[in-house]
Amino acid sequence: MTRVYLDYAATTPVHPDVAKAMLPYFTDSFGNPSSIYSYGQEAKGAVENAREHVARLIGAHADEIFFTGGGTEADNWALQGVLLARENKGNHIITSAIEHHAILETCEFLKKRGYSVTRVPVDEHGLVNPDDIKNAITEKTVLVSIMCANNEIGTIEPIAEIGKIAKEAGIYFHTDAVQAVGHIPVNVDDFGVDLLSTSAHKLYGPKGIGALYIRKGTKIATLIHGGGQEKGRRSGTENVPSIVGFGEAAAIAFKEMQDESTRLSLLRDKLLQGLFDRIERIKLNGHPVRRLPNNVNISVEFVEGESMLINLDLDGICASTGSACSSSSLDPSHVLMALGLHPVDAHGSLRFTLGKWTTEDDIQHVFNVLPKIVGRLRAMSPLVSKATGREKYR
Amino acid sequence: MTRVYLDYAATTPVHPDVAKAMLPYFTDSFGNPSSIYSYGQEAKGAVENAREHVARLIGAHADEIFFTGGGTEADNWALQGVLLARENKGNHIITSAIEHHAILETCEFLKKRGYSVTRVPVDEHGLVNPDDIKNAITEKTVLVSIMCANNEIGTIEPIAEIGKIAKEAGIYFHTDAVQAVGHIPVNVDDFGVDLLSTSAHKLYGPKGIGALYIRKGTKIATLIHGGGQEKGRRSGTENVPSIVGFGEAAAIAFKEMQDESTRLSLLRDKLLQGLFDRIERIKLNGHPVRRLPNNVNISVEFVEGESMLINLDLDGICASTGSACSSSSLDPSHVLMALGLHPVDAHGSLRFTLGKWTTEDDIQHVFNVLPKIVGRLRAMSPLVSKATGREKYR
Amino acid sequence: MTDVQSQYSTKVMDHVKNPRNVGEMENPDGIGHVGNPVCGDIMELYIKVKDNVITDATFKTFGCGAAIATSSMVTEMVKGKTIEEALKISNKAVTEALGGLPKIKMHCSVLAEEALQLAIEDYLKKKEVQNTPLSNKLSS
Amino acid sequence: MTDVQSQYSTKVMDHVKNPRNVGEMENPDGIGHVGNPVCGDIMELYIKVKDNVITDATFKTFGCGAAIATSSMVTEMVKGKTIEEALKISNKAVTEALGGLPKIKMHCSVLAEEALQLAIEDYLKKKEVQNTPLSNKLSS
Ligand SMILES: Cc1ncc(COP(=O)(O)O)c(C=O)c1O
Ligand SMILES: Cc1ncc(COP(=O)(O)O)c(C=O)c1O
Repeated sequence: MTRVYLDYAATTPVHPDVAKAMLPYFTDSFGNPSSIYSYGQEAKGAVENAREHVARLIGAHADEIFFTGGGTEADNWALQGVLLARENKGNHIITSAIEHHAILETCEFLKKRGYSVTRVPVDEHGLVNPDDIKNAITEKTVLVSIMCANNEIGTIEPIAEIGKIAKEAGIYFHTDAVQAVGHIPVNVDDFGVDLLSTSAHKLYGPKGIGALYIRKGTKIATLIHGGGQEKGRRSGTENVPSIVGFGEAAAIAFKEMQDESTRLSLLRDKLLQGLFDRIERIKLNGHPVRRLPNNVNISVEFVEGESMLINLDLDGICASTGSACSSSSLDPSHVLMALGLHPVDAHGSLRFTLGKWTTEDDIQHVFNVLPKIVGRLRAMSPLVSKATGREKYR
Repeated sequence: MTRVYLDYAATTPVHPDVAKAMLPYFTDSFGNPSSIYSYGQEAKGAVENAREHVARLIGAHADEIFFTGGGTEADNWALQGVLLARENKGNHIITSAIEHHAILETCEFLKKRGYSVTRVPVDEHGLVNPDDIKNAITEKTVLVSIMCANNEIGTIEPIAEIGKIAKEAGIYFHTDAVQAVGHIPVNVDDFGVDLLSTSAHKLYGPKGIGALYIRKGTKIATLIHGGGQEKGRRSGTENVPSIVGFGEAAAIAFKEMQDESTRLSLLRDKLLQGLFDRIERIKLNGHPVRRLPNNVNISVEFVEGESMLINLDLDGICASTGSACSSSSLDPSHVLMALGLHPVDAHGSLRFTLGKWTTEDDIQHVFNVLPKIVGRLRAMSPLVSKATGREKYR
Repeated sequence: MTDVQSQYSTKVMDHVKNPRNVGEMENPDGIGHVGNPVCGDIMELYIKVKDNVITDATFKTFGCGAAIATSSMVTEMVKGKTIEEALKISNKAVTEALGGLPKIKMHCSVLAEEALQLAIEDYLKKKEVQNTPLSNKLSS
Repeated sequence: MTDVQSQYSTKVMDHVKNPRNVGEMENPDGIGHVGNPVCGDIMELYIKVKDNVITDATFKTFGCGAAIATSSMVTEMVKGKTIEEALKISNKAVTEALGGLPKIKMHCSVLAEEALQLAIEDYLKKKEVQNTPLSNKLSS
């Protein structure tokens, strides 16, 4: 059975060229970059080269890029680090209702530590209103953190507008750009951000490596202390192969992003249109236009998401859902709930995220398979009364 | 020119079998372990398999192993996490003068945050005296952290004795076993540790992956918050290939450790003896017997370490030194200073650490090369008076 | 390093692929509704009873694979059982019959047990009403 | 992805491999000692002066590659220079002549400059003493 992977937002396969670039750094040029002999200096050169590539992709200087163990660590560092460094200035952070758990859970932790957190709401398409940010600012506010693009619904936030507001107020601005970098244009100066998180495994790089962009002069405490790597700001022996892989992935993205995003947008729209043509009573989640080029998120009425996923998997298709049943929590996706969806629709959500190796055939396979699955599951659903054909439990 | 790598304590090359085990997880079985479809579950299975291997190597249960982004993160987590979780119980931590920077700098950070830190001294061989730990315990003490084996001088600490003392006092005990695991027998129960840090790149696994062992029931706060991976205790998309690599490295170490450590001890002693036979006025640093099987650390009188390293590198030999000049700080190794070495001897230290691919020929190459280098540099050294042949500046 | 772990057992997957006894029942003797839209699992279980023996059982379920499989399995298990026997069917028995469930899915098996209990209660209540003289019905 | 960065320039490495003018000088006209054992760099610089021109310079150095290379380079640069010219040799000039040094090694180039200055001072002091009439020497 051919596998059709449509969950690129969860993680991407490593690009073959990226894997090839990484390989020598495991067994041959394996030196520790902190060592002064040539083995070590070779590794150091490769790390600095990668830093340039990552910097270029987001319009930053190489010395503003600090490698981390992933996007989650970058998010944690940004939030915990700024709030610690700005302790004397204030204790308030503003974020949104639809951030990734890496931001939300760090905020929960900070709340327990006595910090205060405002989560601004989003509209029915998942957009943050910059005015809400403006209004939430108090004299205790030290950081605004709003994601660049949402991982579930693909909505792209008005980062540049929020950047202006933060700048005027003299408040640091962080964006979680894990889903955006390499997929849509990201420029730290255009955005007006002081801090930006990114993660390699969302752009065909390896897992377990990310970076925090820190604008020169930004005050931020260290999260991981030790041997003084990354200019003393993030210690730990440099993960050379993964950093090299991240650099190569960034270089490829820099070259291919524009064409690829055009290609994907067309495929995305084709998939969406085809689903609407073939399945009744589905709804698009997220913004109709301000949306990642690869994201399709729909709610299929009367049917639970995980049961669709399992059936899709049986037909070789990998997708994702915001249903509670697919996660370890019992609540449906906080993102979908923040859009104002009825819980049943949140549980009935299905996310397809496309990528470099997605073809028209893959889309066609979804068309062949999903309508039947939905038909079977709807026949089984207690949410539609057989007698009346009408929905129940709302 | 053949390269002779004698810096295995800095980092090891990835074992070819480890690289082979990792490879499929980059491009083929690349799924996110949190996903429920088969791609994801494949990855999850591989992660759990690796967890078993790491657990077995240290005599722990798999569900007490939590993967991190390296040894440094594990150390930071252990210290920051326990002190936070035990805030109401006390604010005092006991550690030693010769810990790795990952511990020392985390302690410095904690000190700035109002915690109190006692650093017990070591004797001239680098041994911690368990009585010093006992005497340092106050009613505010919540954690003892003593490394298992030192990375510079290879001294193996009396962990089991310290474990007993900590247990009697009802205080958590952490050991940084980054240099020990896979090289000497490590067993969490024999040691009586509640927490233990390890890092894959010291035992032929990849860089950027480590683990913290947390004994069941141990109270520890989370350092990196987010999507709830690693049972909610260390978030971030699992670094599947690296975890798999760590597991494979642990499996190999479990099998080969005993034979390999015997082989290395013999080579180590041969190297040491040969150096003493060929070069005058050198001293062994660290313990003569309680010592990692692969560690040779000497001080070469009158000669600075970095200049030896560079000359060794020109002859294809990779080694290490505790001289300030090889690092970004201006102070010589805190470890060597803690032994009571004169600064000149600390600056004149040279560390050779042997490993899986070290041969008799490699040792012979050092014998051919080092005496000449030392001769040349001593001729250049202002520390020996040409007139009197005696040393100056002491 | 190549053990492939599937979240669900093959038994579970079999019931997900081919759920038994799906559908609403015409004139059931007992119906059990459980779950609610917020937590994402809703089950309806229908039984037909003759001479104290459950002769047929069907279900409708909105929920994950585990919810579907446990619904399907419980309807299979219950058929041919007396009311007393059926009341003894525990969630443990259902999951065991399915070859186990992932830990985080155990709550689904509770739902199936509950749905069955409620369907039987519903049946018993209806029967009681039927068997009660008209005078009693009016006074109660 | 394959740029190999070496910590030291080829010029530096050349001087490390083949340091020029190594050794103690017999009857030098000036000696400069700098550094101390704690920070790990110690230099001695010897000069010979004739008619206000430095005719020879040698050094002994305990220190890293950068310390050795700057010592070696400064002895090369100083030969044939007048005292006044020699005093103008800055650490910047020395590092530039070496094709640059890593940032964390810049302090080594300062040591070389200092050693040279001290050697010249030593020479000037000795010369002054020589040129001073005996009566002055006794009274000072
Ligand atoms: C928006 C967003 N932020 C943060 C993360 C966390 O990144 P990582 O998986 O590298 O820890 C992810 C993905 O998991 C994400 O989609
Ligand atoms: C004793 C010790 N602790 C901690 C570390 C840090 O581990 P890592 O390099 O994986 O961050 C090292 C090595 O660098 C070490 O030798």
